[in-house]
Amino acid sequence: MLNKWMGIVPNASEHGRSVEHMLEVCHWFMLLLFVCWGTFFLISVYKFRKSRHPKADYHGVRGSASSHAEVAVILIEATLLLGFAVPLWNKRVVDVPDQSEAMRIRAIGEQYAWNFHYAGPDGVFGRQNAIFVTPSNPLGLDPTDPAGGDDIVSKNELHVINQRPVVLEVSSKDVIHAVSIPHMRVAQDAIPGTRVPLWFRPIRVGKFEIVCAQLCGAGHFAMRSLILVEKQEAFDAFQKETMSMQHPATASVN
Amino acid sequence: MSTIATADTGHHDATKEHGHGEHHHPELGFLQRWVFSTDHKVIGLQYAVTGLSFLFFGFLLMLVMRWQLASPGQPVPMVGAFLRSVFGQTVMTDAGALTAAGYNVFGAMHGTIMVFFGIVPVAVAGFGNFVVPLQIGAPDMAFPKLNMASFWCFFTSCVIMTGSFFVPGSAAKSGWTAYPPLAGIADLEGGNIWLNGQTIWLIAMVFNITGSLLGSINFITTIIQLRAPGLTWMRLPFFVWAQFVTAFLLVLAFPPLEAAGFMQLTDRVLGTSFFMPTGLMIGQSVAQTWSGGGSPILWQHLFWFLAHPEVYVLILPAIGIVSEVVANNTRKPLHGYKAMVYSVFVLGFLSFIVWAHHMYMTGMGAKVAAFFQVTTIMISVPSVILLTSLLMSLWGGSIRFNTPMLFATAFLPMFGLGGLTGIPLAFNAVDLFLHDTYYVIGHFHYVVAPGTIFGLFAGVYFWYPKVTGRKMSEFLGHVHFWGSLITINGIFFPMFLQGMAGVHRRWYDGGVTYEQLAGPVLHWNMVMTVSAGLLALFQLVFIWNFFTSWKLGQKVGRNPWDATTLDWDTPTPPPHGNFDKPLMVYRGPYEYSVPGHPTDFIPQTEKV
Amino acid sequence: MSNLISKYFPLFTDKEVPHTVQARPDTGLYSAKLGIWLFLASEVMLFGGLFSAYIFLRIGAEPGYWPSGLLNVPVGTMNTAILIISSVTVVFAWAALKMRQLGKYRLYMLITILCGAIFLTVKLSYEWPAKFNHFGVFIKKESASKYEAFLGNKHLEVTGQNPRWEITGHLLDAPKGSSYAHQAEHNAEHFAHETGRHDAVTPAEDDYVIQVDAVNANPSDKDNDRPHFWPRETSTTLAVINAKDVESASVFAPRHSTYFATYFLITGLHGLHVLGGILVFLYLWLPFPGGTGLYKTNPEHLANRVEIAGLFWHFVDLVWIFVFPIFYLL
Amino acid sequence: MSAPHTDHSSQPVLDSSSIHDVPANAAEIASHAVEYLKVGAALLVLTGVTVGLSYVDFGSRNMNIVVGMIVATIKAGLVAAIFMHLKGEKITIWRFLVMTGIFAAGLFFLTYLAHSDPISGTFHATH
Ligand code: HEA
Ligand code: HEA
Ligand code: CUA
Ligand SMILES: [Cu+2]
Repeated sequence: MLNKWMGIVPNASEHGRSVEHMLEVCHWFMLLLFVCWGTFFLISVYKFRKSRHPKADYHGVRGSASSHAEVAVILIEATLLLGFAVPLWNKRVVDVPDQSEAMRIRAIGEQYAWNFHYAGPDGVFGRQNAIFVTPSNPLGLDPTDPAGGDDIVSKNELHVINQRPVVLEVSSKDVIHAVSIPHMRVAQDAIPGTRVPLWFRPIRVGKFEIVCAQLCGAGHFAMRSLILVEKQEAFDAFQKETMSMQHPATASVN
Repeated sequence: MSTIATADTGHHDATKEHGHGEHHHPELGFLQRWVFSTDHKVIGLQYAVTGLSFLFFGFLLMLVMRWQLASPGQPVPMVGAFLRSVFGQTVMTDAGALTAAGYNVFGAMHGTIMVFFGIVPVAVAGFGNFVVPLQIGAPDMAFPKLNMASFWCFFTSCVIMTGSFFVPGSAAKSGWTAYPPLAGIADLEGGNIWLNGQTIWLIAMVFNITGSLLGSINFITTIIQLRAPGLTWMRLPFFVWAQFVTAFLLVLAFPPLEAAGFMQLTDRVLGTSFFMPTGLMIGQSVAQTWSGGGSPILWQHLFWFLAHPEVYVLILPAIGIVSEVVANNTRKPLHGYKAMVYSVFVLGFLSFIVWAHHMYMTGMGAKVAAFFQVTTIMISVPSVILLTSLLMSLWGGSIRFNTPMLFATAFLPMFGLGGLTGIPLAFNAVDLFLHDTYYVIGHFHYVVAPGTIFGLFAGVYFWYPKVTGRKMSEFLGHVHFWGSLITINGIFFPMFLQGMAGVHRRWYDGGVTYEQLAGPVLHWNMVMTVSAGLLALFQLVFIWNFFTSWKLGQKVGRNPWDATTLDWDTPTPPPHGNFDKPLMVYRGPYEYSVPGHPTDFIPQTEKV
Repeated sequence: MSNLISKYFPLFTDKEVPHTVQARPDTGLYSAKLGIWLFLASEVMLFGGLFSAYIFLRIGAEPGYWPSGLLNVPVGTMNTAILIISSVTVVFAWAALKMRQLGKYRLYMLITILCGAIFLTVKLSYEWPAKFNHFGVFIKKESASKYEAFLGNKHLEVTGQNPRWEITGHLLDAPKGSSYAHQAEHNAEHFAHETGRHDAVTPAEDDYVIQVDAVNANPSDKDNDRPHFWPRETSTTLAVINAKDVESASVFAPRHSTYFATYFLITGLHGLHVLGGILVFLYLWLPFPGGTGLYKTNPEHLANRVEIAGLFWHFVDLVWIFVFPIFYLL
Repeated sequence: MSAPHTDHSSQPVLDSSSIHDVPANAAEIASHAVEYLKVGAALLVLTGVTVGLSYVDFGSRNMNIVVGMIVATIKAGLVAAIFMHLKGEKITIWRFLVMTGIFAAGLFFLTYLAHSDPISGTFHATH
C-alpha cells in the first residue's frame, strides 16, 4: 500500500512479490519510526521553546523509554534481516534453476547496446572468440562450430516465455554495464571477464523496459532495451523468424 | 614558570627566534600571517573558505545539470554562451546546452568536489582546525608546520582538479566512483596519457589524500597530547570526539584508495592491468594495450573500503557541531553523552566492514552477502542511538531558536529521513530493486545536504562570532534557513518517488528515453529543478550575510552564547597561542542549568 | 595545585606547543612519537591495499599466468641483508645519541645511509634494468602445440604441474614496427659477438626471435621444474615465434603481466620510501640546524628525531621482509 | 601500561642544563646494544631460512606460501618488537595499532571471501 502510494512500478515476476513485501514492511517500519520520533520532536520543539519554558531542566528525560525504543528497533531490524532478507538472497543465488527447467539466455553488454544470445533449438551455445567479432557478428560466434549454427542473437530485445524461469547469464564486452529490470525486481552488473547468472520467473505477458544501471559512457542514458514476455507460440514464432534471417540455411531445415 | 617553559621546547626553537612571543606580532607580514601561516586558526579559515567556495562551485555544476534534467537539450539560459566559452566543446554545444559527455563530466566532478573538496575540507579540516585546539585548550596543533603542509597539499590538489576542466576532452567523466574499465580507458584515445581528465583526477586525488592523511595524524596527536590539565577524556566536548573518530577513519581508510589510485594511474600510463580483465574489447577489437589478468571488482573493493567510512567522515563532524549547538541552545546537558561517545566509536569500527553494501549487484554469493547485510544493519544501531540522544536532549530544555539552533534542529529529522531510507538499501534483495535509482540519490542527499550542510551552516553561524568578533545577521539567517529548508526538501523528496517508479541515476535526459519507467514521474524533474534554483537564491542571502557581517555585524565579547566549553574562554578573536590565562578544567562540557547555580551555565574552567 | 599543573603542563600559558620533546606524563609519549606511529598505521593500510591487490590478483590468475623464478634471488637476499644491517646500525646511532656519543652516532648513521644507498643502487642500476632487457612472449593457447619444444606442456601435464604459456629470454629480432626493434638489434649484435653466429638471426617481417632461457631451451628437464637459487644463463637456443601466435609480448616491465605490475608498483613505492628515509637521515647527519646542529643545544631533541626517523626506517625494512619472499621466492 | 625500563624518553627534564647530560638510563641503553646485535643476527639467519625453505617441497605451492609467510611474520615481529620498541610501548600506540591490524586483516580476508564466494554458476574468464 505504502509502496503503491510512493508509485512503485508494478511487479511482473514471481519472486518480485517477496521483494515488494519486504520493501513494504521496511517502509511501514520507517514510517512508524519517523512518525513516533517526529511527534516527539515536534512536541519538544513546541513545548520547550524559550518563551514557553524559560528555565531548562538539568536532567531532561528521565526513565529509559528511549532505550526500550532502541531495543525495539534492533529487534525489528534483526527480524527483517534474518527472517526475510537473508533467505531471499539465498534463494536467488544458491537455488538457480537448472537447464531443463529454465531458459538460458546470455546478455552481453557493449557500449551502448545489449546483445541477447539464445542457444537456439539445440540448447547449446556456440563457441565464441573475440577474433571473429565484426559488426554483423557482435559476439564473435565461431562459424566453424556446429553448436552455433542455430544460435540467434537479438539486439536490445529480450524475448522470454511467460511463466518459464529465465536464467540470464550477464556479461560485458567492454566496460561495466548492468542489467536492471525494475518490473522483474532484478538487477545484475555486467562485468567484463565474468558471466554471472541472474534468474527470475516472469508472470505477466507484456513489454517492459530494461535499464543499463551502471554508468558506461556518454551513451549510458539511452542504453535502453525491452523485455518481451510472450506466450510460448509467440516466442517460437520469434525464434523461427530470427533464425531464418540469421541462418537462412539452417532455418529451412527446421 | 618561564624557565620551566623554555626547558621543554628548548629556547633555541626556530619559531621562537622569529618572534612568536607572548604578544601579537605586528612584524609578521601579510604572507606569513594569512597565506603561509602555521596558526591553526588561520589554516582552519583557509580550509573553510576554500571548501565553501568549492561547495558553491559544486552546486553551480549541479544547477546546470538540473537545468538539463528538467529541459533536456535546451541551452542553459543566460549563461549558456559563457559556459560554452569556459568549458569548451566537449561539455557544451555551440548553442550553449550541456552535451551527454558534459553531463557525465559535471556529474563526476559534482560528486568528487562535494565530497573531497567541499564537505571534508570545511567540516573536518576547517571546523576541526579552528575549533578543536580551542576546545581542548591547546595553544595550537601538535605539528603546526605539518598543518601548513597539509593545507598546501590540499590546495595543490584543488588547483590540479580545477585545472582538469581545461585539458582536451575536459575533466573526469566516469562518476565520482571512477569504476574501471570505464575510467581506465576514458580519455585515452588519441590524447596525451598525462594531460587528460581521468589521469589528472587520479593525480589530484593522490594530493588530496596525502593532505588529508597529514591533517588527520595531526588531529589525533593534538587531541591525545594537548588536552588542557583536568580535561579528561569524558570531559571532552562531543565535537572533539566526533573529530577524533573521523580522523581515525581518514588515517586508516584513505590509504587503500591511494594505493588503488596508484594502480589506476599505472593502468593508464604504464599499461599495467590491475583492473583490466583479459579479453577486454574496445569497439570491435580486443584491446592490446593491457596485458590482462586484472579485476574490475578489485577497484570497487578498494574504493568502497574508503568510500563507506568516508560517508561517516561526512556526517560525524556535522553531528558534532549539532551536538554543541543543541546543548548550548537547549541550555541543558546532552542526553546520554557517554552512550553517544561509545556509539561513535562503534560506528567508526563498523564502518570498516560494511563497504560491500555498495557492491550487492556485482554478483555476491550467499555468505558474503549475509555478512555485509548483517554489518550494515548493525551500523544503523549506533546512528539511531546518536540521533535519539540528540532528540532526547531537546526535552526539558529552554530552547533559544537562534539561527544556529534552527539549522541544528532541522538537521535531526532531515538526517533521520536520510538514515531511514538507508535501511531498505541495506537489504540486498530490496536493493536489487532500488540500486542505482534516484531512491539512492535521495537517501544520500538527505544525509549530506539537509544533513551535513545544515550542520555546517549551524557551525558557521555559531562560531562566526569567535572568528570575527561579530555576529551574523539573525534576520538574514532566518530567511536563509526557512528558504533553504523548504526548497531543499523540494529537491530531494521527489527523488524517492522517482526512484520507486524506476528512474535511474546518471541519466543525461532525465528519463525521457524511458517512457514506462520515467514517464509517469517526469514532471517532478521540473519541481526539483525549480527548487534547486530557488535554493541557490537563498544561498546568495547567506553569502551576502557572511561577507557583510564581517564588518557590519553586531560586535560581541568572549562568550556571546553563554557557552561552557573552552573555545569560549579565549579572547575574541583568539590571539596567537589562543589563551590569555592558565587553564584548568574542573567539569564536563555541558554544565548548563545546574540546579542551585546562579547562572544557567558553568564554564569548564570555573572552579565553584 | 597550580604548582602541580606547572610542573606537568609547563606550557599552557606560553604560546609554544608543548610535548615536542618532553613526554606528556599521562600518555608517556612525546608528540612526534605518536605522530610517526599514526603515520606508520596509515602506511600499513597503504601497503595493505597493495598486498590485498596482490592476493586478489594472484588467486584470480589462471594457471600458467603467474610467473615465478624470474627474479634474481641472490641479489634479493643480499639486499635483504643490507636492509637488516641498516636497521641495526640505525638503532645503534640512536643509542649513541642517547649516551651523548656524537662521534659514534655519526659513524652509525653514515653506515645506515650507505646501506640505503647500496640497496637503491642495486635496485635501480642492476635489478630493474636487467628486467627491462628480458623478454617474454605469451603464446596463444590454440597455437601452443606449435611451440611445444619450448613450452614442454606434455612434460608438465605428466608431472601434474601448471602449464606454461610463455617463452622468455633475450629478444634478437622483433616484428616490424615493434617498439622493441631497437633493443632487439642491440641484443642481436651482442649475441653475434658472443657466439660468433653472425647469421643466426635472419630478419623476418613478423617474427619474434628469442634467445631463450634455460627453462624454454630444455623444458622437459626435471631440473627446470623448480626455480633456481643461482639464476641460470640464457641458452644459445633460438626460438622463432610468429606474431600471429602471440597473445602478448613484452619486456619484463609493469605491462608484462599482473605479476610484474604488482612487483614494480610495490618495489617502486618501497624504493621511494627508502629514498625518503635516506634524505631524512642525511639531513639529520649533516650539520643543519635541525640535524647534528641540534646536538649542541638540545641533544635529546636530536635523539628523538633520530628515533622517529629510525621507526620509519624499520618499517621500510619490515615491508621488505614481506616483499622479498612473495616476489622472489614463492 | 608499559614497563618503565624500556621507556627512553619520558624522564622529566625540568631544567635546561640537564638535557646535555647523559640520561639516567644510559647504562640500560648500552645493555640493549647486545640485544640489538642478537636480533640483527637472528634476522639474517631467518632470511637464509626463508630462502632455504622456499626450495623445500612442502607438498603444494600454497603450503610453501604459508611457511614462507610464517617465517616472514616472525621476522617482522622481531623488527617491530625490538628495533621499533613495540615491546613495552605505550598503551595508546598499541590500541590503534591493534585496530589497524584488524582492519588490514579485514581487508585481506573480505576481499578474498568476496572472490571465493560468487553467485553459484558464475564463470570467470581470467588470466
Ligand atoms: C553522510 C553520508 C551517509 C550516511 C550517514 C549514510 C548512512 C547509511 N547508508 Fe548510505 N550512502 C551514502 C551516504 C551515506 N549513507 C552515499 C553517498 C551513497 C551512494 C554512493 C554512490 O553510489 O554514489 C550511499 C549509498 C548507500 C547504499 C548503497 C545503495 C546502492 O547503491 O544500491 C546503502 C546500502 O546498504 C546505504 C546504506 C546506509 C545505511 C544503512 C546507513 C545508516 O548508517 C543510517 C543509519 C541512520 C538511521 C537508521 C537514522 C535513524 C533515524 C531515526 C532514529 C529517526 C529520526 C527521526 C526524527 C528525528 C524525526 N547507503
Ligand atoms: C557531500 C556531497 C554532496 C552534496 C552536498 C550534494 C549536494 C547536491 N546535489 Fe549531489 N551528488 C553527490 C554528492 C553531493 N551532492 C554525489 C557523490 C553524487 C553522485 C555523483 C555520481 O553520479 O558520480 C551526486 C549526484 C547528484 C545528482 C544526480 C545526478 C545523476 O545521477 O544524474 C543530483 C540530481 O539532482 C544532485 C543534486 C544535488 C543538489 C541539488 C545539491 C544541493 O543540495 C546543493 C546544495 C549546496 C549548497 C547549499 C551549497 C552551499 C554553499 C554555499 C552557499 C557556499 C557559500 C560560500 C561562501 C560563503 C564562500 N546530486
Ligand atoms: Cu551501459 Cu550504462
Ligand atoms: Cu556505505
